[in-house]
Amino acid sequence: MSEVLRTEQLRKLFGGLVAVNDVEFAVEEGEIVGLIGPNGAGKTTFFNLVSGAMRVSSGRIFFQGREITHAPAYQRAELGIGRTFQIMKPFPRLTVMENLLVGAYLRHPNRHAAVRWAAEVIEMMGLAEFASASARSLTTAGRKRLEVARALTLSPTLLLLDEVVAGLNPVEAEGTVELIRRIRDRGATIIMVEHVMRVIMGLSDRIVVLANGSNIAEGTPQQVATNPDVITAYLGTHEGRDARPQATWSPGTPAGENHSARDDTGPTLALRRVQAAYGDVQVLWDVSLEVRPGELVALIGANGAGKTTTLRTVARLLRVRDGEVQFGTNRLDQMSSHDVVNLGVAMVPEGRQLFNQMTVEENLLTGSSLARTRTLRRTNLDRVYTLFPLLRERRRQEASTLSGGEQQMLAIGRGLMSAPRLLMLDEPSLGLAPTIVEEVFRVVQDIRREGITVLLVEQNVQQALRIADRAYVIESGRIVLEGPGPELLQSAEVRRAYLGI
Amino acid sequence: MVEFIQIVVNGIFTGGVYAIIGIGLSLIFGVMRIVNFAHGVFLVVGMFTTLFFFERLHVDPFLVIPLVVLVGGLLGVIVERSLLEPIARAPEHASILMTVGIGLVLSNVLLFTFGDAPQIINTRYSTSTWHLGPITFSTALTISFFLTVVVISGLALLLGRTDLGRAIRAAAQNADAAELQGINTRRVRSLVFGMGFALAALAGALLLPQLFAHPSIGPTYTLKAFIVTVLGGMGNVAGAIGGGLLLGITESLGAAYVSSSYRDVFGLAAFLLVLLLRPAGLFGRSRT
Amino acid sequence: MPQTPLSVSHPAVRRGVNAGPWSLGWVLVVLAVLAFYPVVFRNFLTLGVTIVLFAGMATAWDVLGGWTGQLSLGHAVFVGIGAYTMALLVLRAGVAPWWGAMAGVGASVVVAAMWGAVTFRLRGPYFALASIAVAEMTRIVANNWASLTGGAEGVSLPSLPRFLGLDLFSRRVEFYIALVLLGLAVVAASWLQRSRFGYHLQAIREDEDAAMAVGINPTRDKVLAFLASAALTSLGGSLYGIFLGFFEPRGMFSLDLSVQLALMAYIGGVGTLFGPLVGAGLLVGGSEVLRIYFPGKSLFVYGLLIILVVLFAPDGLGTVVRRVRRV
Amino acid sequence: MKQMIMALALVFLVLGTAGGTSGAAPASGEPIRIGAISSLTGSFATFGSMERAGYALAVDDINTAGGLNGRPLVIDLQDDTSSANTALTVAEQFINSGVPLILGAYSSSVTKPLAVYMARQRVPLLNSNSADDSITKPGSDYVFRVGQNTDAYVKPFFALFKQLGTIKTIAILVSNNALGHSVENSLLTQAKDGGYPVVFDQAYDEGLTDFRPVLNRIKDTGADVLAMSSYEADAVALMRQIKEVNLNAKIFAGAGATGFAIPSFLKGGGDTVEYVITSAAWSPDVHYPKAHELFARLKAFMGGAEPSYHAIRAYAGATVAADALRRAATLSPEGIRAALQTTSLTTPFGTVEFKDFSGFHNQNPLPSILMQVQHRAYVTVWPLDVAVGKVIYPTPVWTARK
Repeated sequence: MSEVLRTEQLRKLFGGLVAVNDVEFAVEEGEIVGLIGPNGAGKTTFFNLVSGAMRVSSGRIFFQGREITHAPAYQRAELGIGRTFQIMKPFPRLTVMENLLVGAYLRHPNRHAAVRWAAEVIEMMGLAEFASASARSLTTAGRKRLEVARALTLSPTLLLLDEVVAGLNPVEAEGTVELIRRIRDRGATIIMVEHVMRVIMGLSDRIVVLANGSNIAEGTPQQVATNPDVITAYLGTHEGRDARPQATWSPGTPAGENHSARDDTGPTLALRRVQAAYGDVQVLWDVSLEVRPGELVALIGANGAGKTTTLRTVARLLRVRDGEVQFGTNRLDQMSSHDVVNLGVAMVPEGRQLFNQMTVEENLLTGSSLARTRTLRRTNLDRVYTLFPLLRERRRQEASTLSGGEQQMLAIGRGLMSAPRLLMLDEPSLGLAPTIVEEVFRVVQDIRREGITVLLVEQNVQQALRIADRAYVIESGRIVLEGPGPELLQSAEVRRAYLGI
Repeated sequence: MVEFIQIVVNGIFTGGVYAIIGIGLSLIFGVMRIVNFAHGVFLVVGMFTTLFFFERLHVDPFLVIPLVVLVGGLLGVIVERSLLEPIARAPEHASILMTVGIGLVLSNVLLFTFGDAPQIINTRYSTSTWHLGPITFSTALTISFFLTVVVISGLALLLGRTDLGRAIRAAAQNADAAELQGINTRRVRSLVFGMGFALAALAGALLLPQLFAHPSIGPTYTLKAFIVTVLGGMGNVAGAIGGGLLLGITESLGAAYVSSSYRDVFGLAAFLLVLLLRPAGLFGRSRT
Repeated sequence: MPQTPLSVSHPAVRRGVNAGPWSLGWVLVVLAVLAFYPVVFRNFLTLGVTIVLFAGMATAWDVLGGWTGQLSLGHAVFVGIGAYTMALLVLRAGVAPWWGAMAGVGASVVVAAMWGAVTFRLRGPYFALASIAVAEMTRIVANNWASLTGGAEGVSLPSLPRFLGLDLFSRRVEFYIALVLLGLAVVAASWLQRSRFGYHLQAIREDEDAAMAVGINPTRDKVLAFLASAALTSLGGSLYGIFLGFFEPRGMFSLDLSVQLALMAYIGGVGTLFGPLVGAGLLVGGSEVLRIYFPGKSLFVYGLLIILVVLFAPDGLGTVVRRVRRV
Repeated sequence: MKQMIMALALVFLVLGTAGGTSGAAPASGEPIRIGAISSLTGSFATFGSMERAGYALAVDDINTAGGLNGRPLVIDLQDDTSSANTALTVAEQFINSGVPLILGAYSSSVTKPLAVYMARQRVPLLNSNSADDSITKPGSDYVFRVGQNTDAYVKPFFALFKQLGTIKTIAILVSNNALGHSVENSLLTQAKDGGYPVVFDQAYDEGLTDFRPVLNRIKDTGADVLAMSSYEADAVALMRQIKEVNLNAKIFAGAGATGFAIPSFLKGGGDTVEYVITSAAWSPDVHYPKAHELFARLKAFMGGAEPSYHAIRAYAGATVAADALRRAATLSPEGIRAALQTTSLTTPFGTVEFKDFSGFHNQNPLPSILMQVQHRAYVTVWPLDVAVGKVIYPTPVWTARK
């Protein structure tokens, strides 16, 4: 066996953020290596560096012993590195057959041979019946197959698969797993990123775990699944709260005049059999859940399961395809986003989504754009500054100059400025250092204590379940489990969903 | 030396008006991601609106500016609502074609309404001047530069200090996040297009006392607006001010010291270089 | 699931890869029908030449704009280079016009190579803006460099040698030359529809990153497409020069002309074989009809037409025809 | 596909039935139809409307006076949308429908390709208003021009300079288009011949709105004469900015007529255009028969708007055409061409003859006149035999004006 790929001290910086941190990595011929890690760990960035879609900041990459660190992407494809894209990139207006022909021509300049090879790949991928359909008319599953098929037309020596199973239904997933085995049997070496743990645990010969851009563990699936570092990375910290004194949003302070902690008769958020899609790609199949006034409800599930989509659907950033979203007596699914905010439903989006070229204070003021909250602006601003004293210090600074933790605080603060009755938080601990994560969770509890209903999406499952009254587990766009937070914490189901064990 | 200063001063004064044209285009691009090929025609609409009120109301053309701005703003909102909103999600070439079409229709409406003789108005300050030492200032240019400064300062205040301004900047930086703050981004888009139209119309009103109006001169100004915006950075409003002044001065110096028949080449060359070497504009940071 | 490999002749496969001979057949049919134009409409030859010539240039534009997805608003540069190179060589060096046209192709290709190499790193509207800048600068230089181009006073072509015994100034001859050019351009487009290179271009248009991931070098292929597009447009420009008999930089290098070529392709449908022809027929033929029936309102209606197409047939009128046929 | 062909066919069909639309037919005899091409829309439409008025009045006059040997004249006026392409399409339709003579077009940029085409088709083109020298130099047997060429616009200035005696240096500023360069060339040649050094010579890009930098440069040269050629909008802007930068010359000359010789120059320029001397094809105070009367009638025809000399020249063109049609042995293009060559006719515009001289062919050798703006009106000051006023010279410096 010989080495197919090796990276040395591979590093990628985005501005100040280290996305891939000195990763040393090697793959032997014929291996299937699973690359796992929580959101934002740097897996896709790693793929982009290996395939040449991004330039490395430092370090070297070798393919079959040859250095390719600075080779352009198309040369790497010629050398035999095939890849799929997590955000699928078919050639939408070409037919499925033509999509494959583009790659087939690379190996077979003769048209006849190219068509024959493309037809063979189509056959192998079970796409024959769609050969003359345009790529944009395919379903998610079809597109994912097309991604793999297109990479296969290069007869790759090394195949990089980026989440080709996530988002498929069990039958489709099974088919894809079968297919990946077959591809390996034909001689390709495979590195795959996958969030469906069952799949990756079952398929991989070896697993490499990335967290915050660094390689934190490596070994057989069994070794990795029982590695405490890995469990921490996936399910969050086990440690209890430290006793560091904190400025908090002191409980008992009246939370403004239009709502208060005592308001237990407030509206309930209810989703009933909601379906939603991005374009043709359906993400939510059947989501029903309820958040009652004063509750803190967590929504957990693997990456790509539909957590963020659920929140976006409630916030009306995404059209509801079918089903109902109700808040009190109002049907949210008929409204526009800003009206939803006006009803008192605020969302703190994943990745903060700050207005980077505006100052901290401007970001906060923007949060109180509504006429309803403008009069309370001063009070609310004071409250946010009391909750996050650092923000007061930095209020003249541009948002882009804040650290990750500060940015998250600002995002939450901005959400609070609209005086919400229900606050939806999407992955507030994402990409933050453990001590900051602690602080975020403390803040979430304080907010809830304030009487604001909270719907929390978190990948730090341990922490989320510990503070949640109730939680829902979502898998492949469907709610599969519901129960009190602490109870779910002990659930084997939850572990299975995250670690595939 | 005096001559040089004189030429630079002229450049700055002309550049002020260029800045106003560019700011509108930049706002529109920033918030709506539309490269507005009708922008110069909006300016010409402003010129003719000024002309119309000047002739009907027999008042000073600078006095009818509020009316002109109002008309421009309304037209902008109507155009956005009826023609641009429906294609908001279409690929970018659709908006390019659409604005080309809008420009053609508008300039022809002007042609039917006002005829195609160049229109020149004579005011008492069209040719009067004042002096500061050896430097001569055109009164019309001075008034229009003064108004430019006022309008740009007002705009800076609006964008920097008011809820509306923050809403516009928020929508430009991240439309989804803006919606999540309760900002009606759809309304912001209409408003911004209205403002862009109004600013172009304002520039037309400012230029009319010294220049002429003709339904077909729009594209010349569209090109100027593109240059200003690219120099300053597409979508960068503050950059557009710098871009406008820079273009004004470059053109003035080029025309004086190289050749007036190549005058537009200097701006275009700068435009191309900035596009290639600093796509975020001379005054911008790259946005990701 | 059948385990035997899908044969190349399987109907699904045949339908899946735009079967070449089929569309080539259509090309021939359309060209053959058009060949009868001078016989049927002998009083409207000038109009016919204009339509077919612009259709040819718009199809050439489409090689870059439609098939490769790079919106150029500066193609008038190649029209101008074609016309000027041909005319200046004829007038000053006594070269035959067809060799002059070939030299124009050479000059256009060189210009396109430099232009493309520099500006293809720009994507989206930035490439379009850069193309405007290049074209406007070319126009101004051509207008002022009087010793080379004759400057603003223009160039006139009082007489030309006969071409294969044919009078190049005869509208009939011009029509068939234009038809040959259109044929060349459409055949090139139909080749792009099915060839390896064509798939490269289409892949780049659809998604540049994904194209690179399957081994395509986008910059090289875009430049090649640009060269082909420039060469064909330049040929059209040479003929346009002969057709006019007199031209000046203001018309030949104008932004209007560039925009017109792009509009024809868009109105008919970009990246299709006959879209540009439909567009040219509609815009040129249409504006003649409008000139006669709506004197003075033709540009207005023209603008209105663009707006309506964008609103109701964003993929071009050619697709409406296709949709209607399916119903 | 089928639909597309059908659609195309439909367009052609519509065109097929849309041949020559003809004007109102007069009462007696079978009318004789000739074509006219002018810019009724597009960038030259102002002048197109002048030509339209001139043609219309001429047809009236000709037909009331008995027409062409008893047969009425019809001028079929078609719009070229200010584009050469359209003009060529229209010309083809005219020729195919048997028109033996075409009048037009307005702009040199349209007339030049049209002239090339007409010469090839061997059908005479009678042009009234295009100024570019190259239309009749070398010209062709089939192209005739009633109006003055650029050389003729420049010539009287040098005669004036000579008479004044104190002119030494000349600065030239022209618009960067065909007319501008034509004027520039004439100026350079005649200045050289007359021994006047040209101290500044530049073309500016049309639509250039800020002339101040250039004017400041010219100011430094201290030239006695600033000779300019511009279309109307630029002419006013130029004079305004000349005043603004305090540029003083002994003579401000509108050497290419056009923008300096039309009513809107007086209206738009206000006091800044006072004393400007411009060449002109014609003025209402010249002593040709019916000149004053025609001017008044044109004004009435145009609803009170001031007609420019373009209308008079179009009138003269139509009159010359009628004269040739009357005298032609046959009403074929050749017959009319032969008749045109022997034209010698006095019109309200002046005497029209088609001569060959200094490289020109079939060109009317009529000299142009010079007018000076005095008290906000044009006063003919040159040549002396038609002058109604005296040149005010030198132009007072700006600071000395009230």
